[in-house]
Amino acid sequence: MAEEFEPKLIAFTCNWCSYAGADLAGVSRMQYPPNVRVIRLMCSGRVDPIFILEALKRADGVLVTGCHIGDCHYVSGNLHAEVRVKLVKKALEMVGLEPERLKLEWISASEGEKFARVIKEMVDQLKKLGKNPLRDG
Amino acid sequence: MIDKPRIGVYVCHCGKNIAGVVNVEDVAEHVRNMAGVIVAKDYRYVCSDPGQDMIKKDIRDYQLDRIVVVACSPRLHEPTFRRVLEESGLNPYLLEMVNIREQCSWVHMDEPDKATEKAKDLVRMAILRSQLLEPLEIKEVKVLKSVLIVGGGVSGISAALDLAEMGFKVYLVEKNESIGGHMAQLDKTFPSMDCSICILGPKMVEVARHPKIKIISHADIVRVEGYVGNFKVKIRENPRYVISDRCTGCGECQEVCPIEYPNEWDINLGVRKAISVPFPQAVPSVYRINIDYCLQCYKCVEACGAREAIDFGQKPKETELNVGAIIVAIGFEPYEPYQLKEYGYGTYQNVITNIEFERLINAAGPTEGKLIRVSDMKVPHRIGFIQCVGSRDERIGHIYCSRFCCMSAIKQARQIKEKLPEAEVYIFHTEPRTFGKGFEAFFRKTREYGVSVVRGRASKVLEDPETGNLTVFVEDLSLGKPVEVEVDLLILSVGMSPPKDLESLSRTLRIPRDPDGFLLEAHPKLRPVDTHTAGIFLAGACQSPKDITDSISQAKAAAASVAALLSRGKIRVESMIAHVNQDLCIGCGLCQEICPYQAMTIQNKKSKTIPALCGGCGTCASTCPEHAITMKHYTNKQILAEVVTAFQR
Amino acid sequence: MANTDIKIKETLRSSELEPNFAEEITKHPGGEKLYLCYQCGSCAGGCPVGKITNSYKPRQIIRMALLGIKNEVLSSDSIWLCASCYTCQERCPQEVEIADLMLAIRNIAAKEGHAPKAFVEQATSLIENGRIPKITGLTQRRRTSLGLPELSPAPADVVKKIAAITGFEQLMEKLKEEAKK
Amino acid sequence: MNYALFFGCVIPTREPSYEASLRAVFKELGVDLIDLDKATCCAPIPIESLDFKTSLAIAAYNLSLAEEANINIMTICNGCFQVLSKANKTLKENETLRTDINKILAEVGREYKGTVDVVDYLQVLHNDVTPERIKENISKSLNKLRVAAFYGCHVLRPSSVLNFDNPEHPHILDDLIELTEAKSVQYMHKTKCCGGLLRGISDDLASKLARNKLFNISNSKADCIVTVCPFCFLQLDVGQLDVRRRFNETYNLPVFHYPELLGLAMGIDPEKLGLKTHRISTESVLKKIE
Repeated sequence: MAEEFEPKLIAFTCNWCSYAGADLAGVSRMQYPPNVRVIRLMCSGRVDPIFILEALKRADGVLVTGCHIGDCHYVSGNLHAEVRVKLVKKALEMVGLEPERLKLEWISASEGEKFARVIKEMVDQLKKLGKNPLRDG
Repeated sequence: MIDKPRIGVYVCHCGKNIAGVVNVEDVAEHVRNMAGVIVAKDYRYVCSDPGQDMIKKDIRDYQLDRIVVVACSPRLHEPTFRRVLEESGLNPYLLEMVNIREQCSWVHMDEPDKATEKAKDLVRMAILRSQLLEPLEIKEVKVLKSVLIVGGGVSGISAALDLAEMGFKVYLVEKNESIGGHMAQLDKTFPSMDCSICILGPKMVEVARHPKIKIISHADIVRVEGYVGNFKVKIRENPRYVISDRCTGCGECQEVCPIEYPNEWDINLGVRKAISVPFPQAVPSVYRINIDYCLQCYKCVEACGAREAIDFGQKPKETELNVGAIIVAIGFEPYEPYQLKEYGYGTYQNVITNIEFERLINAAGPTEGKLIRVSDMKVPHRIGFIQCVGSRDERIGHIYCSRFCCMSAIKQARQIKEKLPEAEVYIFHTEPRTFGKGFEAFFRKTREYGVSVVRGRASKVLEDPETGNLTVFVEDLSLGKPVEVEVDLLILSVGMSPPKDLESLSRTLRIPRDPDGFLLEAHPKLRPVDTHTAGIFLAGACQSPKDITDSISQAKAAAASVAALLSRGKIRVESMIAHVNQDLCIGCGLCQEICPYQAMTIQNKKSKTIPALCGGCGTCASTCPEHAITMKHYTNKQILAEVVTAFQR
Repeated sequence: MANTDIKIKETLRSSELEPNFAEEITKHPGGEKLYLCYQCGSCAGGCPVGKITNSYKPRQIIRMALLGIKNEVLSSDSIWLCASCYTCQERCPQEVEIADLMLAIRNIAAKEGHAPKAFVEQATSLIENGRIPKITGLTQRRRTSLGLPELSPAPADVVKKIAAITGFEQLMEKLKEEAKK
Repeated sequence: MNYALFFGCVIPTREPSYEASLRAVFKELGVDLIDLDKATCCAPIPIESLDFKTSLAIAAYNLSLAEEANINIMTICNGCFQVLSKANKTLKENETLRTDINKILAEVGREYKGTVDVVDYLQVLHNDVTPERIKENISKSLNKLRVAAFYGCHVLRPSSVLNFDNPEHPHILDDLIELTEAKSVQYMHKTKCCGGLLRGISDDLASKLARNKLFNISNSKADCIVTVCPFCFLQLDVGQLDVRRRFNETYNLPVFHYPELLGLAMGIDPEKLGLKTHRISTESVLKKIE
């Protein structure tokens, strides 16, 4: 029998909220699937569409996380992230890729549980979607 | 510049925390032969002194110029290891940390093999990134030797006095008319049984008289800008309709004022005049007209006479303060137990809260210290306390222990026994928490008075509509029996809630809140008074429920932290800032438009960064249509190096 | 009911306890939050049944479940004395679903062959008639006298089929056998 | 305004006066009630006590009938209200259980989708028909009457599932009673259990609980009791005979289903409301309101 498909997930986190949320998930020993590689940025506003597109050449899904709206450490970076992710999603649809492969979530420093849940849910969803056809290797 | 980076990789066991799950030897082995890696070691505790010395020695012995520490969260130890690099003569930004504790060993405990594989990926990503790291310029700016303290309760007062004594200029901003906070409302404090206002009052006066402290009361924080050492804060003083500088606090206006309204400070049992101060010891001793109740009969204007302190035309006044640091000390709000329908607060007249009790038993309170119940003004002889009201209760989202209510009830029970020795007093508790210095002895003394301490959380309270008496239904856990206790007066020992305006203040200050809704400290153990925003500190119950002793301890700690920061005179500012490549910039101004710090200016049709203002978010870099902006330490190349390596095997 | 108290040994030894019992309960819908109980007694303090009998003490049943006193709890009549009024569940500060938790314990007890006759009879009637009470001549006469139509039988076949799939029918057979012993 | 009427099994078999009065009252108020022909018993707590899954599947079956008709379910029995509401919430929120239960339902040719809500008829009267409209239909003042409102457990608790009223200090039934101008009296332990579910398990305890309720209500000088649940009704009506036998206490407190009281205020003939079927004579009340 073939081995179960293990999706590859790249997550961009901001330093202040969502990376701290991931730390809290760790401190609280919340278990989630090891399919994710986290890339720490200072702000979700730093996420350039190029990063997402490059990530989608190598992974099955991309998760962008940041502070909740209104809570951004840099005031408004997450608002720009939101606009960009929406645009990239549209572009993905146009090239025929499932938009669900890209997800945006707001995770605060106190939401360790949410971080773990979001990773788990996304990995589950990627398992259903299967391998990203654009992915090399 | 050295052509090829020479990298040292250090994989930490963190005792068993990492090594218990991740095969650390395997991780080190995996990267040992990667291009640029000169040494790769695993070590029990890399953050320990010997661990740090090992890195320093390797930097010397192998001329390393990039260090990759594979250990815990950079949010914990990045400063530690940056210092190691600096002490070895390397630029601190040539460090890269990999977090395989919070992101591998602790979250994939049941999958050690996969955790190890993930750790290897993360380390390879970091090594690739580290090759592209560049030294950043370390810049220092002068810091302002002034401090803003938000909140004039006992925490704010303590911090203000300490800092003023050390010579710093202090602005103490208070939302209410007077400083003093909840402590000013209390009758006596535990475990010393001091008269609360008698020990706080002199401190309040000292604050008012101190040449280095400026009290700005009846005021709100509107906006906070800038950064550590150089904050700009906009304050709005709400109108009192009395000119502070002219009011002498004589009270002649109050005597002639015909209007009375319920005094919230006296739990609405007492009254105050439309022009008045909330309590006699109020600081500043400046009167206020409550315009909602004022008839505008102008009797007060007449009484004030030549002093001309009354000004009905007063408008909100905005001022800007420049301070080097901020201490947030806005305290708590007592939990309002309306939601716990089983106890009937708000429905049954003789069910009151512990805070209300403090005013009832206080000689300066609305009953002049005579303990009576509201329904019939009679002296109660059977009194009960229900504990954990609004604490340790998942239903209302308060999962925390409020830490003061057990001792408060034990103290109040004793006060009742001192006034009414014949009274029957019951405390219904989940489990008594008397952990502080002198608390257990105090509890023992209260038991000696004959207070009946019943282990069991009250399930229900019913009122007899005829008598106004209350029956408490509770299981006596020690007997395993349901018990019904009839009392004349019932006190709910309510816990602490985060203040309602904490949410908006946390946004203004950009400090996150914890899951309970209080402000989040930088580290629960190591940095309990710091926040993740440099230059902003916490004191008192706004960080988590605390009694007076703990609040003052934390206030003094916050004051010391502020002093340590500001007394240096200079401070390092953010080195991770945006840089505009002038050759590529087309001067479109998009970056200027989106920058939340006004850190971008257009000069000669080209954009430029103002380094002191740049916050370092990097949003401009990903917005620039010409890719002309480089976000230092988070460049496209550096980030893409990680993306490319993430799953490359 | 003759013997309603949960009889436990004078001294409890860990070797004689069944720590898996608590876990078994938490796997059952309604029992998930068992471990969160911090034994404050809010449940027992307001329990209307506990007030009139020594034989039902919800907090102590939870304590026994947590400690692993399995057989004594499951074979007791005490667990069937909960009137399912949900007062305890309303007031539990840890949101332990106590009334539902009692149902979970009863489900486990039933699988082990313990259940009161009255419930088994009601269940049997439900399987056979699609309703618990039976339609009698008196029922129909009273209905027609009030201008109501006669009551037609409920679709018992549906209930029977469901009961067969879930094993409920077999469970009732087993419980009836146990009762005979 | 229309609802799928879910009677359960106790009301049509043992308390037809409840059904008759409810139909009469709702007709006057202009609410269409659609009968669910293929409904079974809701599978209440005795069934849930023995096997959770069977109870859930039967409840889901009944919910699917209303889904097919595409209208919300209105219950008139506390037991049905609680069981169906709880099942609806569980199945809406728990995907695993929903899949499980739907596998069972497929065998009887049905599917649960989670598209309808369960409401109690008091909610319909209070929120949809509205007190104003009920008042317009009232022709006879019951202002001489002192009434003890008896909610029962399973409209109130668990409030996180039922979301009906303040679970410790409810008022909806009191409000509805006072529309008739009768006085709704306060009494001790108003929201406490009648003990109905202990019938057959321990008749002694069941009777003690009923007696406590009767004792507290009689202390409030009420002329009668108004219930919303058929089990509470049995406990207090027939149950008074049991209390007399066991404790030698006679209360003679007439018990009404709420639609019977409302029916009287709307001028409906007491015969038609079926008051004669009660075990405790309602004559004293009928005299008082003449």
